Amino acid sequence: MRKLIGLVFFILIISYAIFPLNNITLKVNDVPYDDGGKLVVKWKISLDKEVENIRISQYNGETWTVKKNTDNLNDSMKDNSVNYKQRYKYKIEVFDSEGNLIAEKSSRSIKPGVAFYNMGKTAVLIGLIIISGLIMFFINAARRGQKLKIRRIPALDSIEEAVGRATEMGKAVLFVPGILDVNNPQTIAGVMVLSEVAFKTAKYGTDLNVPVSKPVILSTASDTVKESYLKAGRPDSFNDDMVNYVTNDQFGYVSHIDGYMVREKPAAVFMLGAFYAESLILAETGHSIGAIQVAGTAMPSQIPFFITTCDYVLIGEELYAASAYLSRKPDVLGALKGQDYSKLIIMIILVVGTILTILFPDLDLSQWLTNIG
Amino acid sequence: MFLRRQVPFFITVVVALIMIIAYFTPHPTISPVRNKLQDWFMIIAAFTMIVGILSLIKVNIKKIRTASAGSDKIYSLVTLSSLFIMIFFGLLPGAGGINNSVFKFMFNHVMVPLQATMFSLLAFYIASASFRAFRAKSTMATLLLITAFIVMLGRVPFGRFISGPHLSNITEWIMNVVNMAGQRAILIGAALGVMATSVKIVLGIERSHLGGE
Amino acid sequence: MEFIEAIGFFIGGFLTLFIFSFLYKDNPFYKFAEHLFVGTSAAYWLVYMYHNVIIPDVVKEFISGNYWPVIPVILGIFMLFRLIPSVSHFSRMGIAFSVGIMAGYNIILQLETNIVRQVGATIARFNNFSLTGSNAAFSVNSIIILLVVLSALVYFFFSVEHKGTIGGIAKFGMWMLMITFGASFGYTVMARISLLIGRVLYLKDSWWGSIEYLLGI
Amino acid sequence: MNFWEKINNLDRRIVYLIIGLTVLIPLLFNIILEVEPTKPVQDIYDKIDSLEKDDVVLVSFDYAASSLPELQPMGEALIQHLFEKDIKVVAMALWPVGVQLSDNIFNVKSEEYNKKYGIDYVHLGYKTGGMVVIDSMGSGIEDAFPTDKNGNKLNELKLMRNVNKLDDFALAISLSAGDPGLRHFVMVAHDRYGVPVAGGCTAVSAPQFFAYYSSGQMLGLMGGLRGAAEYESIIEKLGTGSAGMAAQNYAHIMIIIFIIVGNISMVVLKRKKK
Repeated sequence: MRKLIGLVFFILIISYAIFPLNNITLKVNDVPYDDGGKLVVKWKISLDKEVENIRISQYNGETWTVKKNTDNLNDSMKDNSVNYKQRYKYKIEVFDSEGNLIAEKSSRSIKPGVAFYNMGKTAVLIGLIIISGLIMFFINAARRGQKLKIRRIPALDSIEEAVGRATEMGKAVLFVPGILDVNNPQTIAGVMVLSEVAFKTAKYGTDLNVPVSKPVILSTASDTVKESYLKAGRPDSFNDDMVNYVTNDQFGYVSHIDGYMVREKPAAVFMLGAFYAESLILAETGHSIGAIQVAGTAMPSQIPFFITTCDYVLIGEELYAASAYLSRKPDVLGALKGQDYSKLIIMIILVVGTILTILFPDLDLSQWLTNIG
Repeated sequence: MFLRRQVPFFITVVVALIMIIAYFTPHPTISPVRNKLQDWFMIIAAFTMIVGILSLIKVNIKKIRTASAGSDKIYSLVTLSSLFIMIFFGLLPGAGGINNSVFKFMFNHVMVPLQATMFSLLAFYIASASFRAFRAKSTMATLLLITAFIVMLGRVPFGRFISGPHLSNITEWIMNVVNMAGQRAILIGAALGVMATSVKIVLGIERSHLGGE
Repeated sequence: MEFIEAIGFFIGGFLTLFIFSFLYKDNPFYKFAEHLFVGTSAAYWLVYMYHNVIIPDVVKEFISGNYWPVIPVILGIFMLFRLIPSVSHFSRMGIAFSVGIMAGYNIILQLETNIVRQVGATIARFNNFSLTGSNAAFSVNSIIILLVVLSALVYFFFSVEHKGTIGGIAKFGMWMLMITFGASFGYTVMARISLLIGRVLYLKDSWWGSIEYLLGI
Repeated sequence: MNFWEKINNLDRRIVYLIIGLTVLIPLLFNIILEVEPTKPVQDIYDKIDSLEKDDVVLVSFDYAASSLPELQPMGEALIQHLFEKDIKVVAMALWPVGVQLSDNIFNVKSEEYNKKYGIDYVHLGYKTGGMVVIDSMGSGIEDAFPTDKNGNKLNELKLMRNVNKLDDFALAISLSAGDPGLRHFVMVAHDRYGVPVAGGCTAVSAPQFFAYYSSGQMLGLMGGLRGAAEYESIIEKLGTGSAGMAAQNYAHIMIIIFIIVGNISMVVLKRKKK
């Protein structure tokens, strides 16, 4: 019995070798972990006749639409015109040089699957867990009384001096929270520093002027300043016009502030938040009236202009560390320590990643971090 | 108490979590939420513009009432009158908005020239900043000055006149290696700062933006 | 050049000169231009928001049956409650919502764009790393980039005093940052000049042209 | 106070005056600075020169008033060169203000070379959407621009009869101040539809576009005022680009002099104090 099976099997193999079967394989499968918007169609053709053109068309329940014309016998195609609500079928037609159909095959119908988690974003998820985990860990550590040091940031020590000088000269303090709204983190960081500055102007009884250029930050900033005046026990010296709306327009806002600076000659100018090209227009005018200028932004292109015109500059991350530095509240300082440890881990990843990439080039480690789905 | 503290904090946490989940989920009904909420912020900002405009009007009316010199009154009148004219023609039903001729005139011949000219003041301020600030006061300032000087010369025909291709090659190297790496470090640091700020807001540690009790 | 356009250029030219007069010193002409600018631009952006946000994203959506935007509209109206002191705390809902969007959106955007991709790009430079042959210069630059990124990051350490070896690395990091700032300053200095060229051409062609047209020369 | 002390704390208004004059004089008296053209600009000229009479070129005006000084002269030089060689032009804009800025060019140049609208040139107007607009033009121009700027149907315009898809254009040029603009034309018009793409950009964004030029995705590039002046000198029509080039060049030299003098005065005073 076994010999018989062996013989049949042997004949099959021989026939396959001598007469290549006219076979076309057409496979369709869903791209996993996506929003159901992509299907991959693979085909492999081995025919004895000479093939001129292969046409692949897609059936979406109502009509056939031609998706690709190719002469590549063994290839695949990504169809991203699909969506997760319908079923799709594909058909492949093979034509010879005279253009008549010599073979045809259609695939099974398939519904693109929808995933709830996009695997491509795993690197970002791990990063989120590590970094926010560290930040929360050190916040709790600080709450449980762990002593936390923070290095001196000269720009932030100068705030006390700047407000003091304005008080002596009986001049106002000007605070410019940048030209973007609360949907930009730099503006929020600027407002956090404003609450400290307002606390000092309340204590010393110095005039404070906070012109803003966006609507929502107007409400946020005036709530913050009112809160600081309350905390300083001087609710009566807070007046509504301290925080005033000028215009949404970048240069309209700057022309108003330049006019204010030259006329009222504030003794201290704070520019903390998001700035674009107008940074130098403000800082140069501030310099011309001899005010102490403390600036801070995370916009790399504008930092050089502040460095060449202001007395003190907060660079990038220093702007976000300002509120922790000034308030010295333990849990906020803990967050800073969490940031430092995250930096340490990033530096370790950089060094280890580099060494591994050099030693095992085909590992292609950087793919993990660069092609995010 | 409930309305002042718990509800706003609850809204911030829920919205932040929705935005984070929407990033990780490719599901077609959830992932567009991330951009949808950005549009919603613009709607809130659009309504809040009214509060802004009223603040502007109030400040200017106060200036008119309390201004000692007669001339100061005129300036605030200029602001208020141009404000009302533009709003009137801008919101005129039917022909209102961008294609209203008066509105277009004021945009093209008042606002655009003023914007372009304020922007062009930078040319003067760059010159005076270069003259005054570019002093080799400290080693830091010297480094900044020398690099700026090389990059400046590397991008100008005058530079090619002095040194042929060398200066622009050095500029190319400084921009693509040191400058790119420095900017990368600033971006990484700032990104950590943003993440810490967001975590503090979502945990309720940072509440100054919401004001007190 | 029609009559209206000539009047327009005529006004635009004088406003340009009013702004330039600020370079000498503050004067009534600049003050006038500034106050006109604030009034016109504040109104423009209000009208812009109405036509480009309220109409398409709210009115049209309601008409087409999608009532979701009612949520931001309510929050927007809560923001208007600031005008009435007794209920002004309602505006905190709108602020809380906006700040929630900022926190949620940016915690991920900054992590992906400015941390994961930047670290990945730095490491990716070491693919087919070789100190000899054609790739040598590229590889040497990769090492320099890695060192500059590491030392600049050390500068941003907060919970450690910049003393000793840490202090030394941080100082080197600061030097690299200074080179970075010098490079981007030098890079943009020259581009600012062309802004002034544009204004001088505007005065010479459009403004002067309009004066000649109006005087019938 | 000797000379160096005066220089050291020179009133900033003197600096403003000097820079102002350095820019004003060359522009007022039309002092021209001839610049010898570099290869990326020469390539654009050669490509347009190689086109035949009835080829159609797409020119997209993707900038606003603030980039006018650098990009408008490029537009003027290009349109003049295209009209001189009787090449048909289809204009469009991915930035709203681009429409009006391009109109200023077409009104002047169509009179100069008596070109008829609808036959020699057509303006499709502004469409929001950036890359999406170029992509939909790939399958059919009418999908992106059902009508031209003035609202008449495309098939009524004689020129548009044999131009209905993106790859019917012999060349696509984008004058771009940022996004959306030249980058999207390279990614879509060239990489996806194989249309040859050339472009003009502001000096600040030139380096990133040179990467596309060196990789061959773009056949030519005009960078900043210098690019405009180079093209003007090739077609021997020295206009605002070349005048601007002179002003820019002298202003650069002036800033370099400021820095040198500033530092000398500081060193001299420091030595005196010691």
